[in-house]
Amino acid sequence: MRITCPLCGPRDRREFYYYGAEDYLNRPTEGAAPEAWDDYLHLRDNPAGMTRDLWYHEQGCAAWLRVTRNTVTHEISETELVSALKPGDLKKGART
Amino acid sequence: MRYSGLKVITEGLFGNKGWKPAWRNPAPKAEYDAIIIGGGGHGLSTAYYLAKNHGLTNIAVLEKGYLGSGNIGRNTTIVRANYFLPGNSQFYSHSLKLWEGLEADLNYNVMHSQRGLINLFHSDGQRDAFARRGNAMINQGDDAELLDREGVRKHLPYLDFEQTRFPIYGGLLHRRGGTARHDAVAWGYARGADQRGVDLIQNCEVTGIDIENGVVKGVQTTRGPIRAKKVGMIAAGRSGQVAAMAGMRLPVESHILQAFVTEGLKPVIDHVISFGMGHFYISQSDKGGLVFGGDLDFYASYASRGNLPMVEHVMEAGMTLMPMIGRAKVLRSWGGIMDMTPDGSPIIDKTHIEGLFIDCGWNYGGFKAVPASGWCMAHLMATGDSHPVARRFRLNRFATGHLLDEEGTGSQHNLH
Amino acid sequence: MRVKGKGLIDRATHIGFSFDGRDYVGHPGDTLASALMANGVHLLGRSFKYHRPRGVLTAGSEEPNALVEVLEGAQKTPNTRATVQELFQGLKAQSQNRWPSLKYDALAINDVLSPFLSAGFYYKTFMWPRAFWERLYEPIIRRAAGLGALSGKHDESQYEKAFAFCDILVIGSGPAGLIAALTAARAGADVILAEEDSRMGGRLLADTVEIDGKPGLVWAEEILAELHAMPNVRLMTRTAVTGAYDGGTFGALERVSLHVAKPGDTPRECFWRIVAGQAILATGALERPIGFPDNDRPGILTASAARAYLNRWGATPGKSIAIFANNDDARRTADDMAASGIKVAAVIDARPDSSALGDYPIYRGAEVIATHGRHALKGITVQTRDGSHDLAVDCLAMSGGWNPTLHLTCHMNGRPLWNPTLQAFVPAPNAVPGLTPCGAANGTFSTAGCLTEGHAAAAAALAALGRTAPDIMPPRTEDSVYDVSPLWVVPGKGRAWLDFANDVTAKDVRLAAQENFASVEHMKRYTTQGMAPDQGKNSNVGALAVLADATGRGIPETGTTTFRPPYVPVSIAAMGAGGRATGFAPQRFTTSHAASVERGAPMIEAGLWYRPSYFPRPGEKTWRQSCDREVGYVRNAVGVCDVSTLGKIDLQGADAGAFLDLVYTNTFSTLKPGRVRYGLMLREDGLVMDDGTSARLSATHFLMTTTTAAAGLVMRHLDFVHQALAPKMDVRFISVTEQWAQFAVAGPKSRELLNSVLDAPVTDEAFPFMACGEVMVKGVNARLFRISFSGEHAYEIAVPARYGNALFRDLVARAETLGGGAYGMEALNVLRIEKGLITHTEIHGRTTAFDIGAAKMISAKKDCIGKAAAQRPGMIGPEREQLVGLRPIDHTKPIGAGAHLFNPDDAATRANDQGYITSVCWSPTMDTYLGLAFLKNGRARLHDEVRVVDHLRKADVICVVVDPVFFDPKGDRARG
Amino acid sequence: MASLITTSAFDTGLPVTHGALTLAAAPVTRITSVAPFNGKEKAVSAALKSAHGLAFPAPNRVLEKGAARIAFAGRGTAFLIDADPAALDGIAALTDQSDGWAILRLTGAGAEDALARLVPIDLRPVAFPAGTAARTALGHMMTLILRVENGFDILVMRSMAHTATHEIVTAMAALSARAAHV
Repeated sequence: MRITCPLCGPRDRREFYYYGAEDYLNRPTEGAAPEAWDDYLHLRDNPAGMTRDLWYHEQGCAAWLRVTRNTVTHEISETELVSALKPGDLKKGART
Repeated sequence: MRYSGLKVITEGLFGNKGWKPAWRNPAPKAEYDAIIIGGGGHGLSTAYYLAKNHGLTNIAVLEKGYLGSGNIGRNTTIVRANYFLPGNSQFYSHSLKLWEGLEADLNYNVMHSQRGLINLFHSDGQRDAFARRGNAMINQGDDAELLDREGVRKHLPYLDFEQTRFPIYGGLLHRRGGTARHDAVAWGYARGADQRGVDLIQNCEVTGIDIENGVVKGVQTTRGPIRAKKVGMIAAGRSGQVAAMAGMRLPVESHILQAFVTEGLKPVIDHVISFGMGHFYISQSDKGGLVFGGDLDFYASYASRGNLPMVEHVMEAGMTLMPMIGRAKVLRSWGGIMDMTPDGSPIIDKTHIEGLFIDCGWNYGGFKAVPASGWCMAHLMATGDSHPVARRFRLNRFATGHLLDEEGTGSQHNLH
Repeated sequence: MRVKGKGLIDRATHIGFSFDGRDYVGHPGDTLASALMANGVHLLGRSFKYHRPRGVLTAGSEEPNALVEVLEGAQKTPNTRATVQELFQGLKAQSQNRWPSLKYDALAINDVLSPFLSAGFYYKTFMWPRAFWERLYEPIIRRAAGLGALSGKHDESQYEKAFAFCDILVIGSGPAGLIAALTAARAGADVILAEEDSRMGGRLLADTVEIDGKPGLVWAEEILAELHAMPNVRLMTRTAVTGAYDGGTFGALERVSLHVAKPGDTPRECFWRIVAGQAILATGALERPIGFPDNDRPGILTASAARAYLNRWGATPGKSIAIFANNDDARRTADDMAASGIKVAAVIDARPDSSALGDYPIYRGAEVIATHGRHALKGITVQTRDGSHDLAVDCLAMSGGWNPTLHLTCHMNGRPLWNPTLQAFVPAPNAVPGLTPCGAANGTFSTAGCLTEGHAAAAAALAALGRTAPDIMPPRTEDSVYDVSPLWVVPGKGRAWLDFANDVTAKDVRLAAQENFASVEHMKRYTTQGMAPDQGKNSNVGALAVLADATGRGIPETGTTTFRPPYVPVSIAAMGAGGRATGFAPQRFTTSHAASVERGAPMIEAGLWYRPSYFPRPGEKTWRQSCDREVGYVRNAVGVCDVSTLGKIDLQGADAGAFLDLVYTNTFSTLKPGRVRYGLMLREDGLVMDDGTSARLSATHFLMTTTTAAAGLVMRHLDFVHQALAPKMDVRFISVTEQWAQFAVAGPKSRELLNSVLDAPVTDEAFPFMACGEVMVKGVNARLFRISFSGEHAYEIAVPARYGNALFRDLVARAETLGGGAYGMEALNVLRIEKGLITHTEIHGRTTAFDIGAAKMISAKKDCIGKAAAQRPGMIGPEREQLVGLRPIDHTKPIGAGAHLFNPDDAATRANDQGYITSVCWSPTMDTYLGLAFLKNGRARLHDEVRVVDHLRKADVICVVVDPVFFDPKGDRARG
Repeated sequence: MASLITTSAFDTGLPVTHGALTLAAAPVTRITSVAPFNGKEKAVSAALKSAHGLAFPAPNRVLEKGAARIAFAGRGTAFLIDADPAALDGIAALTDQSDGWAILRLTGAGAEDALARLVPIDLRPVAFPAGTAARTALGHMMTLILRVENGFDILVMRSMAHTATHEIVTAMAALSARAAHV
């Protein structure tokens, strides 16, 4: 599997660390209801098909990436720098 | 038809013409008392114990492919009861006891073999952690022995004790740990359930779950609608899709776990060996193949296949631990879909929908749990109450913080 | 026997080798199989289950029968295909899975007992009495099973792995592969041509085909010469592409020196990871056997193999040959044999309208219904419309048609498609993105078709890469139509083998269907068909056809099992190259490593690092004596310890303080420059991630320390928090763990020692507890931190790593003059336990701030990572196990980490479990054993007694629950 | 006042030669990581230009002027090599890394083939020409690789200098032995 880092270019999967679904970008604000934290930390759509998830170019440039990817075929259609995402790019919620 | 050595001989004398089908191919009925979604190990054992323990025989197992086509048919076959957190200990202990009587119960040789499992450790700190585990196992009534380096050498003289990257300090020996023939477990339960009247319906995919006013009414399938008052979702790696039909989001992410088998070899490894430092475990099957595996590929996937970085990591771990396997050749690799939870422990619980139950989240430890999972899920579906040994496997424990995290790696699904 | 003038072997050179202890001679170019055949050796192995005598079936890596052990000692390699192993001087090979000898094998008795050993028989028996399974039945089964044997010795040969990159990977070098490689190369693409065989050419090496009026091989050599001269082409022989993976990545196994007598430092094998923009599958096809009674005797082989042995190696498969086929290969084989002077006793063509025509007996619409001979074929019985005829032959070549070698197209879950004309599966379109099958691998079996498709595949691959294919005139060559009529198993009595390697017969497959193992996957698993070393390459389609017949379904409805990587078996050593011994993970050394080793310190692994366990002195017999002495240094004089392995992260920027407030539970933005603060870090799930001190070097500059174990994890976490949760914060951070060598100088004389090396001495007033600042050590810029992990007056001093070695030696030497010296991990551990300081032994991933008594460290005034989740009901409260200290009532009674806690009168069972011990030590300072433990509701149980039970080490001790800070609870010594 | 002596990150025994390839310690004395603060990227580039004739490098680039080099070293970070970073004070986070990284120099025809045993990116001149740098892996280690004349500079963490040297030398030796058979 190869992932195209927006900075470094196409690289072997072995350079990357996988975290999980993009839900981790939608951190609830302080004081949010416990259900919001359950959603954030635990509950997942876990789709068989297109998903967006978070990878870290650990043995590369140390950028966190959001990867649009098919969990059935492993086809990767987009990679973006997490730091460059605008609030409107996020699935839901906001961040500080 | 009862199986026995005598039967094998008499059938052999008459051309093996008399063997009957191991199970029927029934057409789905319009209604059952209970439906199990998923004809894997856990679904089949649930059906078996619903029939055997609770007398519920008007039930169907709906399988979208063939029986045992999920992880029960592709795993490294390890059976053990070496957990240390209360909640896990009693459950896996119960499961191991069921394994020990499984052949007699099912009249099917699942080749459960208590070859002994050795978990290696490589530092004083790891030894202490394994001591905690071993003591917990004995507190539970199971067996454990702490081996020092020489003790390990006595059992596993072929390990590289001199040059390996993480020197072997010792190991935790679990003599009652071992392996079983994975497919046979599915077939044994399937045959047992079928004999008790359970309808095993293959090539029947559930496409919808019918719910009215918070109460389950039945399912839609590729072979038509089927009504039922109780429905159990036991779909392992596919649990997310099944639960979504009921509008549920689960604390589960599905991941690939690869495993490997070599060409057949004369007996060389007698135990099950687990090398935690290298995320590597190995045993030798009765056919002679070395069966081994490692960690997840680590990315969410339903592809049932993995990639090379983890393949190489597993092989490298094998080479640092036991370079005598270098000339063994890998014949086949495969990947299973693991339903990973945020604490690495499973879920056997009711849902917020009346009559709808769920059994999932087996991470990559589901094989050894097959008997107790079925036993406890059957208990839950039949009585409405959690079985005492599965009481902590609650769906809401992540929300409440009552975690069962044996690895201590936290809420990241792929780290368990 | 060799045929004069035939073959691609160098007859002038003789190579001596042995098989089962007997010496033979072959030639360069030979495989073990071809050389043995030329020497008249036809019995090469025994089958897996029934121990039937077997010879070669094929001439390639798909060989199911001729598996042997080669080499000796630690090099011994079981299950080697004699059909692949190249001959070299002194090669020693022996047969396997037989006892006492290949000819007389005791377990051949299984063949007689076969009625009782039918498919799946073992699931139905061996159940009584229960204890006999492990003690009797299973050991017997295990001994009988398996094929070859490993040596049991460490494999210390050289292996390697490598990466390669190209525009176009061409897999296979037959006509289709060669023309594809040429097309791609002439277009300027970067090309790798990978060939499993030792020589390029594919079937052109084995078949008599003319291309452009030349012998096929001459045509191939011309193309290879051109490719060889091009800088953009890499030709890789002996390289089998083993797997197709995501993103155009392919695995490939190169046999680098398995054909060499004395490889020296040369790797035996290399496992390649080839990344290709596009790939072309030109792997050809594999010929199918036909199922008929006793079709497995030595001397029965595929027709294509018979031609290969004859044409490529000049070896005669027999003196009198019969050919049994359902396609035109019968004629081709008969013609080649007859032309070489081998007697063609019969061509038995199952097709009534066969076109076979030649100067030999031809039986049309006929079938072989029996074979004779045990260790070698002696004759066959042929059923024709006129009745049955016995023929005396010593070789039978069979062809049941061809299966495209499409395995790689299945590796990404592609399902092949049934082609009824070919009676074979062909690759599904786009089964692997970027992989284009062509030629025989795509079901195109004529040479002309292969050339046309090979060119077209290259053109398509080039187009996908934005390049244009050059025009290449398609060479003139044979363009016959492939005519095959289905024949899977000849009906009748007797056992017809489908899977030779696993001894699966047509009867077994029918029995599976009878018992309702009717799904193809059930049949496979029940009979073990397709699970042998050839992975069903020779048997899958035949078995599927028998199952389809038995269940009344068509072949496409019956389905197919999946081919998974690797295409050919790959040694663990090759894929695990570099992992052996210390190669498995990098070794990290501190700057004081050499000095510690010189002092005799046992170096122990701490993650990837090595750290000194203790520094033995003459006369000390146990580690405890050394440890106690080193603890004494720190408590009474001064000790020196390398703490460089702790993670150090340099944070700068206007928002650095605010950023630390977000990642730590407590507040850092209020910390004054020149001061240090202890910080607790949570994971977002509320459990403790790590702890450590952070120093404020200036208003906008912090230095964070992490534990050794968590350094990488914390860095990743900080990157996530910054990039994902707080991207606008103006903070930059980078690891400086390796930049600074850092030493703890601890003990009442620590200031005295330090001032002896500092250019300007420090005072307690200017440098109080938890101060930090820059100092000079002998003209070198250094950083000084007044922090303590021992509870003593202590400092940590950091210098650029190049000075670490010198400073460590200097500090230790000076400490020794003050009655102190170096201390290692054991003493460090005792010192921290005496003070109740935690490490990852306590914060093991299941511990909350509440558990360690640090709930108040979670600031109420601000948000932080993990704050919300830490408030969940299950994370706090009396049900949780809390950190306490334990002292045995009898201070000499050792307690062990990992022991569990119970109320004194309770039985040691899970239901009564009250907690467990994490860390223990003998405290020389307090003259007692001490333990840190987690005890249910522990903080409310100080002064209670608990029973400490360690079943594993047979200890049962009563302890008193105390505060975890055993020594100097007020902390006066560190502050003083 | 006695001064502290310095110790190399490498074992003794370098340089090592196998066939056409030589592995040596690179003659580098100073490395500073440069990470421009928010909004200061242009200012940093301008300061580098006036001080050293360099600029802040784009990803995968290394710039060179005289003895000074500046290489992409990760997201928002560059390594300034053998040059004084003083001109960047206040506009970038500057961190001395001179002792944190050990630098090996591999030179000679076929250097790419040796690194192909360890590095998962294409280092052949066609893909990795002069002026190119990459943060990637060397075996299981993090590395920064810079193209230099006739070879590569390979930066590894100081503590892993021994492993890095050993692994590269092993690859060199295997290549050289292979030449005898292939």
